[in-house]
Amino acid sequence: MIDTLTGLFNYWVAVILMMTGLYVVVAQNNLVKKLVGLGLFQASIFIFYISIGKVAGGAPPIIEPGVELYSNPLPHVLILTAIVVGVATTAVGLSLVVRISESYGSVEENDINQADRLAELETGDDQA
Amino acid sequence: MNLLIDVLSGLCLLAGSFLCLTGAIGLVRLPDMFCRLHAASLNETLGTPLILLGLILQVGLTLTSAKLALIVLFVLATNPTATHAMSRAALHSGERPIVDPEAQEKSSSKS
Amino acid sequence: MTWQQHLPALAIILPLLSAPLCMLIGLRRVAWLIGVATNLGGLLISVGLLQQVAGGNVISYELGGWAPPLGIELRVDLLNAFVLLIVSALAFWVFVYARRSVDAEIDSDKQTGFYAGLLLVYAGLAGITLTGDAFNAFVFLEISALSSYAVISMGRDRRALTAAFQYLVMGTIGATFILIGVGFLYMMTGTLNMVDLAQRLPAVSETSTVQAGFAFLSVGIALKLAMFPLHLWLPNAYAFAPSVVSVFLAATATKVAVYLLLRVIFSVFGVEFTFAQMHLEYLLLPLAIIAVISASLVAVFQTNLKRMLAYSSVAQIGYMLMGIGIASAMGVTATLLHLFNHALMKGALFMALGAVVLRVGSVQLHQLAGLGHFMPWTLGAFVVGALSLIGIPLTAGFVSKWYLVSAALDAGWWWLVVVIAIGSLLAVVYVWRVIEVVWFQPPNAALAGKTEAPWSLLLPTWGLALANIYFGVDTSLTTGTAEAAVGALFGVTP
Amino acid sequence: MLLSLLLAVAIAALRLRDLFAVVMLFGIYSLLTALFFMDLDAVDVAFTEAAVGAGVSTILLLAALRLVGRYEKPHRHNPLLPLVVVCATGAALIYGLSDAPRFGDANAPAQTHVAPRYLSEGPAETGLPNVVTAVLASYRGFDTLGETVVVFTAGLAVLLLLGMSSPSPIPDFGSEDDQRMQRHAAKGLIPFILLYALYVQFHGDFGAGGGFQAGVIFAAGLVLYDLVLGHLHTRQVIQDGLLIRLGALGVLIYGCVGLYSLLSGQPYLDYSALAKDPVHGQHLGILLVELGVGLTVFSIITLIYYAFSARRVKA
Repeated sequence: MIDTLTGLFNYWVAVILMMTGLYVVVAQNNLVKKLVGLGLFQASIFIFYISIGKVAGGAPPIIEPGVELYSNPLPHVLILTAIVVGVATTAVGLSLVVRISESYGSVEENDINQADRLAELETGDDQA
Repeated sequence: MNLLIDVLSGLCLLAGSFLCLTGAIGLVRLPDMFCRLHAASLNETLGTPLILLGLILQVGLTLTSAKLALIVLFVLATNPTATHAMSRAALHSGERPIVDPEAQEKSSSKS
Repeated sequence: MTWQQHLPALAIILPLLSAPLCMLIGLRRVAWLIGVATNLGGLLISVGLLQQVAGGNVISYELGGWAPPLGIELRVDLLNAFVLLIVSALAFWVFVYARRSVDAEIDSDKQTGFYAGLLLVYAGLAGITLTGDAFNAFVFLEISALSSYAVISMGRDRRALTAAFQYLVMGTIGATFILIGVGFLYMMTGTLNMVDLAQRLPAVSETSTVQAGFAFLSVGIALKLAMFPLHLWLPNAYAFAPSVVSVFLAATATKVAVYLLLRVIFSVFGVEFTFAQMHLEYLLLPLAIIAVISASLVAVFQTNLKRMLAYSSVAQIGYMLMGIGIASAMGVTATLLHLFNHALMKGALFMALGAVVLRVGSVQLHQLAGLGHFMPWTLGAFVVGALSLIGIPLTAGFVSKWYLVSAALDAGWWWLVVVIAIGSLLAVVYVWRVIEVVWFQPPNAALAGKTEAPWSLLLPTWGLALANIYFGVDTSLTTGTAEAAVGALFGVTP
Repeated sequence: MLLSLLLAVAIAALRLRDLFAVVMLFGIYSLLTALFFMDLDAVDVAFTEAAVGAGVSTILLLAALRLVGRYEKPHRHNPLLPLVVVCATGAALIYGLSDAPRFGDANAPAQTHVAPRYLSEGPAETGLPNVVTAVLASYRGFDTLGETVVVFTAGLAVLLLLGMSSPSPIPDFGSEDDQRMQRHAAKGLIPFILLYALYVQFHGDFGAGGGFQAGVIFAAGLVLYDLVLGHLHTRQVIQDGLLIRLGALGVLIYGCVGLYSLLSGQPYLDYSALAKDPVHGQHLGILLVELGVGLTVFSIITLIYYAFSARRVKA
C-alpha cells in the first residue's frame, strides 16, 4: 500500500492535474478558459508519459562515453510530437474563438447557445 | 588556490541567494506595483548573476562556464528592460505609486 | 523494391504532399485539379492494394527501412484495404463534385486553402487506415481532425464556427484519451506496434493497467465516431459545414473511426479479451440500441434537412456498433458492409442537398415545398438514396440490414430484430416527410424560376445513387470482400 | 515539491476570473513542467515545452485575449455532471495505475523491450549521439513528418479563419520615445537570438534541440522585432503569402527527402539511400528533414502570430 502510494507519486499528481484540466474544459463557460483547460489537461499527460520513461539514476539519452544508464528516449520523442500537436490545436481553437467573438459578440458558452436558440425561435428557420 | 575559489564561489552563492530571498519577500510584502517591481528587479539584476558567478567559479574554465557567462550577459541585458517596460505599462494603465502613508496601510492590509 | 511495393506509402504521402503543393502554387483552379488528380491516384492505389491483398496475404511496409517494432510499419490487410477503398473512392467523387459547389459557397481567395484542407483530411484518414503503429494513428488522427475543424468552420452560417469549436474540444478530449490509452499499453508492453502489442498483451491482460488502457482507447475512439452519448458534436458540425465537407465527412470520417475501433477490438486486444473478459457487448449493444431509436426519433423532428441526415448518421453508426456488439463473424461482416453502403447512401443524399443549397440557398424543409417539380433529377437521386437508407430491397442499404438481421437471428436475439425494424420504420417516417413536401405539396411561390442543378453536380450525385442500386443487386464484390476480411480478422485472433 | 507547485498553479488557474492572470499562470505552469522534464532527463522535451508551452502558447493566448476581452463573466453553472465525468475519469486512471510498474523502475517493460535497442544501436546506426533526435527523425521519422504536417495544417486553418493580414500601421504601442529603451535592447538582442536559433538547428544531433525548437526561437526573434518596432517594419521583411509558401516548402523538403529514397529503391524515408555510406546517409537525411521542420515551424508560427496581431478589435 505504502509502496503503491510513494512508488507512483508522480503518477498520482499527474492524475490530479489531468482531472483539474478536464474539469476546466467540461465545466467552464468561457471558451478561452476551456482552451487553457485543454492545455492543462494535455500538459499533465506529458508529465505522465515522461514519468514512464524515467529510469532511476539514468542520464539524459545523449550518449556519452562512460555513462551506462540512460532514461528511455521513446516517450520523449512521442511527447515532442504531442506538444506540437497541442500548440497547433490551441492556435486553431483560438482563431475559432476570435471569429466566434466577432460574430456573436461574446465568448461565453451560455450566451452563444442562447443567441442561437433565440434566432431559431424568431425565424423558425435554423439556417441563417 | 582551490580553497580560495571555493570560498569565493561560496560567498557569491550565499550573497546571491540572500538577495533572491529578500527580493522574494519584498515581492510579497511591499505595497504597490512599483515597489514590488523594485524588489523583483533587485533579485534579478544582482541576485541571479551572483549565483551564476558562483557557479562559474565552481566549474572552472570550460564550455559550460562560457555558456553561464552568456546567460549572465543575457540576464543583465533583458531584466532591466523588462522591468522598465512593465513599469511603463503599469503607468499607462493608470497605476500610480502610493505616496500617502494612510493609503499604504489600507492597500497592504488588503493584499 | 518495385513500385508496386511502395503503394502503401504512396497512398498516404500523395495527398499529404499535394496539400502543401496546392498552397505553394496558390491558384484555386490548379488546386482543384491537383486535388482531382491526387484523389484519382489515391483511388487507383487503393484498388491496386486491394488486389495485392485479395488472396488474404498481408503487406507490411517498413518506413525508413527500420523493422517494426523499432520503426513505424504500414500494415495492409483486406480489412483496411477495403476501408481505404471506401475513403478514396468517396474522396475522388467528392472532388469531382466540388468545383461548382465550392465556387458558390466559399470565397474565391480561400478556395485554395479549402482544397488543401480537404486533401489533408483525406491524407489523415488514409494514414489512420493504413498505419500499424498506435502512436502514428494518433498523429494522423490529429491531422485529419485539425483540418476538418478548419473546413467545417468555412460554413456560411455563424453556427459553423461554434460547431467547429465544439468538435475541436470534444475531438481533442477524444484524442487525448486515446493518448492516455496508448500510454497505459506502452507502460505494460514497451511497444507501440499493433502486431507486437497483440503478441505481448495476453501475458499482462489481467492487470488493471491494460484494462484501463483499453477503456481509455475505446472511449477516445467512441468520441471520434460519435457513439451515442458522445455524439453531441456531430449534428451541428455536419449541418453547418459547407456542402462538400458534409458529403465528405459523413461518408468517410466516422467510417475510419469505426475501422479503428474494429482494429483495436479484434486485432490488438483480440476477442478473448474484449468480449470474454471485458464483456464489451454489454456496453456496446444497449448504447447502439439507444442510438438507433433516439437519434431516429430526433431526426423525425428536424426541419433542417442536413441536420436530419446528421442525426440519421448517428443512428446508422448505432447499426454498425450493433454488428460489432453481436461479436460474430456475421455481425462484423454486417458492420463492414454497412460502412460501405452507408458511405454510398449518405454521399448521395448530402450531394443532392448540396445541389439544393446551390440553387435554393437553403435546406429548410418548409422552403422546399414542391421543389421536385423544378429539380426532378436532383430530388430523384435524393429519393434513391433515401430508399437505400430505409433498406428497401434492391438497394445497397437492404444488403447490410439483411446481414445484420441474420446475425441477430443467428445469435438468437429476436428482440434486436425488432429494434432494427423500429429503426427502419422511423427512417421511413423522416424520409417520407421530405418526399411528401418536395414532391406532393404545391410549389412554394419563392421557388419560381428555380432550375435543375448543373451537370457537374448531377452526374456525381447520380453516380452515387446508381451505385446504391448496383451494389444492392450485385453484392458479390462487397459481401465477398467483407466476408473475407472478417474471416481474416477472426482467423488471426486466437 | 515542483509537483505541488504545479498543482497550486493549476488550481489557481481554475479559480481566477481575470483571464489575463489565467494565461500568465498557464505560462508559469508550462515553465514549471519544463523544469520538471529537465529533472526527469527529458532535456529535448523540456526545451520544447519551455519554448512552446511557455512561449508560443502564451503569446497566442494573449493575442487572442486582446481581441475577445480580458474578463470572464460570472455565471452560475451546475457542476454536477462535469464532476461526475471528471471523477469517473480519475477513478479509471487510478485503477489503471494501481498495477503499473513503479516510477523509475529500470526493469519495467517500457524500459526493456524496444528502448534499449535505440540506446545501444542508435548512435552507431545513425551517427548521432542524441538518441532522441535519432529516434525522432529516423526511426520514427514518419511521425515527425506527420507532426510537421500538423503544424502546416494549423497555419492553414488559421489562415482560413482569420485571413491574410493586411499591413496596417495602427498597432501603436506608444510614441517613439516610449519604446526607446526596449528598442535598443531588442536591436542588440535579436541578432543573437537568430544566431542561437541557427545553433540549435544544426547542433540538434549532438545536444538538445533540433528543427522544431530552432524554428520556434527564430520565430520568437521575429515576433520580438515585430512587437518593438511595429508591424510595418516586419512585414517589409517577410509577408504572409510568402510565409505560408515557406511553410509548404518545409513540408515538401521533408517529404521529398523521403521520395528520393523511394525513387532509389529503398523504403520511404530510408535515409541510408542518400549517400554511399548508410550512416553518412542517415546523418545527411536527418539534417535535411530537420531543416524542413525548422522552416515550416518558423514560418507557420510567424504566420499565426501575424494573423492574430493584425486583427482589429471589432466593436
